[in-house]
Amino acid sequence: FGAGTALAGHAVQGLAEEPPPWMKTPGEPFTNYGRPSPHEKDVIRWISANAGAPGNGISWTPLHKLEGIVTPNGLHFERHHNGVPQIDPHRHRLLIHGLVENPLSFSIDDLLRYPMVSRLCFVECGGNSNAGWHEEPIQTPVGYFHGLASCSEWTGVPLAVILDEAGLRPEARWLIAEGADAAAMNISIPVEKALDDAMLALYQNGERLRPENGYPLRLILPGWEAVLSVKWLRRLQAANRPVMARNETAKYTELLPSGKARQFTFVMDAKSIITFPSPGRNLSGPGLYQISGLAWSGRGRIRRVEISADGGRSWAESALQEPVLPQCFTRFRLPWRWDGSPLVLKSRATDETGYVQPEREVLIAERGRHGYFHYNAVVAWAVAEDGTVSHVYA
Amino acid sequence: FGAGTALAGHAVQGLAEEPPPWMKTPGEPFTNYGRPSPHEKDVIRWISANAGAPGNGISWTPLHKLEGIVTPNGLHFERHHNGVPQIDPHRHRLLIHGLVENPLSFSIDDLLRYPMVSRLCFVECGGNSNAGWHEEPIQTPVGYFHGLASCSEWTGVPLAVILDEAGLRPEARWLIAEGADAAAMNISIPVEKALDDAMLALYQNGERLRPENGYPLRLILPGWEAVLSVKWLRRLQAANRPVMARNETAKYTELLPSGKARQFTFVMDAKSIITFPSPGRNLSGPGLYQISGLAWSGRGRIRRVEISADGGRSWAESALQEPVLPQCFTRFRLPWRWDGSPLVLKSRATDETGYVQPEREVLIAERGRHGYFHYNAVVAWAVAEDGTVSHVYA
Amino acid sequence: APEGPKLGRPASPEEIAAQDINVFPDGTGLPPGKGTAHEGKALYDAKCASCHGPKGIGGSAEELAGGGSLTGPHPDKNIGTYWPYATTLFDFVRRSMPLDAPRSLTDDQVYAVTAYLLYINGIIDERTEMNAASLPRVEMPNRRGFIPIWPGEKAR
Amino acid sequence: APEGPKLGRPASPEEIAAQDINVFPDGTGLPPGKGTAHEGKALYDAKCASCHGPKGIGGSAEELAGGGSLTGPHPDKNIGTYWPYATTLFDFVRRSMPLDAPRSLTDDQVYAVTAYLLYINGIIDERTEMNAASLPRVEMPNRRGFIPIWPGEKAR
Ligand code: HEC
Ligand code: HEC
Ligand SMILES: [Ca+2]
Ligand SMILES: [Ca+2]
Ligand SMILES: [Ca+2]
Ligand SMILES: [Ca+2]
Ligand SMILES: [Ca+2]
Ligand SMILES: [Ca+2]
Ligand SMILES: [Co+2]
Ligand SMILES: [Co+2]
Repeated sequence: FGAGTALAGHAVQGLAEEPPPWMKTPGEPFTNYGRPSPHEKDVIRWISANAGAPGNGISWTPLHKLEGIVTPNGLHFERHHNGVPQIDPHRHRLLIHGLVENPLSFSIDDLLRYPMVSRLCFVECGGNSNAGWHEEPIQTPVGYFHGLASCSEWTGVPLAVILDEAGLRPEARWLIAEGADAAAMNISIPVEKALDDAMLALYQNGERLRPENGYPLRLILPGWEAVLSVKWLRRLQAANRPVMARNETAKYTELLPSGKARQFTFVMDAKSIITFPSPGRNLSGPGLYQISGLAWSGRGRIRRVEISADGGRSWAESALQEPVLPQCFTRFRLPWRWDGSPLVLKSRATDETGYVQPEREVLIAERGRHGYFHYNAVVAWAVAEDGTVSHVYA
Repeated sequence: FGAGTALAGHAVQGLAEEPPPWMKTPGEPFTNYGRPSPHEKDVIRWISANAGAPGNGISWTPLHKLEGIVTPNGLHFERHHNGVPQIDPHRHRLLIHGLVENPLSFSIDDLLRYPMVSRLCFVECGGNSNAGWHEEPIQTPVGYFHGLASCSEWTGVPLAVILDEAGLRPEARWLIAEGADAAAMNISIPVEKALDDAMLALYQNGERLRPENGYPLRLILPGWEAVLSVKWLRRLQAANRPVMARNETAKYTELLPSGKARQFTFVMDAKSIITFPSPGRNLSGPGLYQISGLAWSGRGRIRRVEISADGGRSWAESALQEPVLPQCFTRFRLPWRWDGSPLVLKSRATDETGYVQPEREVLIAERGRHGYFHYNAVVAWAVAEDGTVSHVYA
Repeated sequence: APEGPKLGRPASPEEIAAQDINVFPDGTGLPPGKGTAHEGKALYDAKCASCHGPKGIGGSAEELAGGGSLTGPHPDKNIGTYWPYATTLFDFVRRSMPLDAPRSLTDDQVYAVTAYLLYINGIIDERTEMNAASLPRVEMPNRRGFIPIWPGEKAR
Repeated sequence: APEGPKLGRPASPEEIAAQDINVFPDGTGLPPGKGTAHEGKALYDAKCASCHGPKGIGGSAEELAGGGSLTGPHPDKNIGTYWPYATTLFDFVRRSMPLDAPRSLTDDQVYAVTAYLLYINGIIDERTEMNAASLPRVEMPNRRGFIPIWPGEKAR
């Protein structure tokens, strides 16, 4: 043995050496903080930053390389306006002022003593998937198309607890949040959300927040566009009106064909994407496969994800991996036998409010092609006879 | 402002500088794979390895530094017999043989194409918490006492799928699993478990397994002592009897006072630990606190975690953080006002089978003090008048 | 909400004033100071043009002028065509720009460069002074260009 | 179980034989070969004593001899007092030892050092040959020392 017969799709069959070298010599020692295998070195956030400003841009979660629903912290997508601040947590404060009875300042040590809750939920940039608006379908791995979305277990203090302590005045309708980064990013948040499920997050997947995800403190507004989940949170001003910051006027508003723009579009609508098969993750010949993908909705739980292998004429219901949680990535899977003929795969999510992910034509008929943000249309993958997968508008 | 009045427990009140330095200069650039803040450099696995053999030992998850239920991959506990093998996934194979119709060999690429499932579950070493058997209560942070347990979202192929393909013979009662490490660790697994919920895990918290957690392939046997969740899995021999390997005879058996030992003790019984307050995480004066901790059971879901602040005379029911999943860490929390008097805190878990975590005297009456493995008694923390927390037997 | 341990330290008016840099459309939050486009031009050329290009066009960072239309096949969103409030410019530039040295401008400089940006967008003339009183009164071309989705969305 | 794509490649008997190093209590899996404690001693002193100490006692790694009792305040679990099967010794040493060079011993060497470990535990004498036939027949002192919990546990 040692070299086997080459079967379809499997070049190397036998083992070159028995026992393999790593069974004959002691392995590597323990580590205080582990890292991925060097063989997984292409499982990275793909960085797209401004040439003139290295801290301005985005990096994408490689959704096409991942399984399950949790995004490991090292791969959570990034959006920075001016880099990742290196904050000393002992010198960081959260100030609450404006329309409150008691303007207050909190240290991180203070907040760590408050009652906490945990929840698994997605964080998605309002600009995620925006290549979908392009006239030509972008050809890129899923993560570099839809990977401005990640999902973690966040733990922190319900914002309502702190607002109670400060004594929000009845006239207060908005909270203007501000980050302690070099962009001092500010944005206005309705008090309804702040009092509902907003969280002052301190932990991400068990450990303290990562620097690029807001260490030592960030807002989490489950289901809402991520620009509102302000990182490096330092200040909340209660006000009776929004501040009309750059990122809620010039950005994160959607221009319609009429020339008017939608403003205060907060909720991320239901979306689904097939991560396997997908561009770059081709089929290796006819046979049985498991279609796998992710769905999520800012409005609540995913109720159903349907899959079509005929470009949308017929649909089959996929299995949703338990637990199915509100405002959380939901992994869907479906066994599927490919007969080798060319076809078009689609997935379509329905959430618990009954909202159904729209076809692209429908979304574009409603919004035009220049909204830039909040693209959530059904995505279509064409499978060619040789198993190659490409993105199509179909 | 700048220097504030010192309040109890909070030395630095104001900010030394406004705006802080990290708001005046661009932050750090994007990274392909992120890391924790340098300010969290003491949130590490604590290594306890054999002086003469650096790859033989354990490293602990710092449960006292974490919140929520997910263990980040970098902090998953380690137990290695002879180090972490550096396996080339393209040269790794899984062989199934013995009492099967079709002995088969699978590459990792093969397995990646199989139907997968995901589940959040704990992995706990059978020797976790064994300092509880000591005559004197160990004084150490929780993670270095109970941190041979971690919890992740594992994704992989149900072992039953592969066993179906190989055609398990009716006489097959056990599967002897073997790892591709330098210890070639082998152990016998009942087919009942193999066919029930055993998983050939390929992904851990979204990304491929970490080297120290079995990359590229490990078994996950939810709820069973972790030595059975064989890492770097390379071989499964179906047999009609256990192989009686060193790790199921000389180790992972519990010596009783009679001189006889319990053998094939697989299930990890219900356990709970209060992570705050806990040794090293003291109270900073009388006032309101949130007690927080972790509970889990190898038999299913946690049904209830009760907390006593009077050494076990009276108990209050804590809130369990949703989702409460079977064989999974469950975070419990309880608001608690400390009046400043010395007392003893305990937590007690009950699982969905009705099993109640025993008091230490009861466990020791049943097992003696030399079982070494499967220690799961109620843990008691004494809070002193100055807020210092220590481990006591009470 | 559950009860908290109430550890918040009262924040003094001075402490708040030192941190509060939010500027609202009605001018709330604008500091004393003033500046004209004429004054702002030199500053812009020295501290902004390297990224945003001369007169706000043709740099590596976003265009800050150039006109254009919000309809048709290639809508042009910029300060002149899209931004609804002049106060946002002051708010944003003071907190975030120049990107390589945020918070380095004096309030007078921010007024001046804000005036310059309004000027190159054809909204004010070169000599009009921008200050806490005049800036909120600048009527931006796209002031009425936004359809409120919230709180309508809330109701869904 | 759900259906899989059936990608498993048939494994040949030779391939299996090359990998299968499991040794069962009845001797299944033991290779040809032989050795005595007398032969094993030199090998032990050269390759094992550095970690396990001379005669299995007093090294940095686990004690491999020493006797003692399984009851009382300080029970002593070791090969002689605790291990139920002699085959386990062969299985373990062949796959895992010496720790710094696993899989480096020949099968004869494993038989010899296994014999030596049995010898220093007072179980066999120095000249008794260990081979595929004799090793499974060695009666370990603690052979009857285990109470099966499984499958009783299953029923709970
Ligand atoms: C080193 C490069 C650099 C310099 C210097 C710079 N900017 Fe910017 N500017 C940027 C980048 C990059 C952005 C986009 C920021 C983002 O993504 O949040 C930006 C955004 C802006 C915007 C918002 C544009 C929009 O349409 O949203 C304005 C206004 C602006 N800059 C004004 C200025 C002014 C005024 C100065 C000088 C005082 C300046 N900039 C200096 C790089 C620079
Ligand atoms: C470099 C150090 C080292 C050398 C050399 C070494 N060992 Fe070991 N041995 C260990 C360690 C460490 C363990 C514990 C392994 C574990 O935790 O799984 C061990 C365990 C054992 C055990 C199991 C003990 C028990 O009670 O479970 C046996 C038997 C053994 N060794 C035999 C040998 C033999 C025979 C040799 C030489 C051929 C040898 N060892 C050489 C370090 C060594
Ligand atoms: Ca928006
Ligand atoms: Ca056991
Ligand atoms: Ca103000
Ligand atoms: Ca333009
Ligand atoms: Ca065999
Ligand atoms: Ca001894
Ligand atoms: Co305080
Ligand atoms: Co194959």
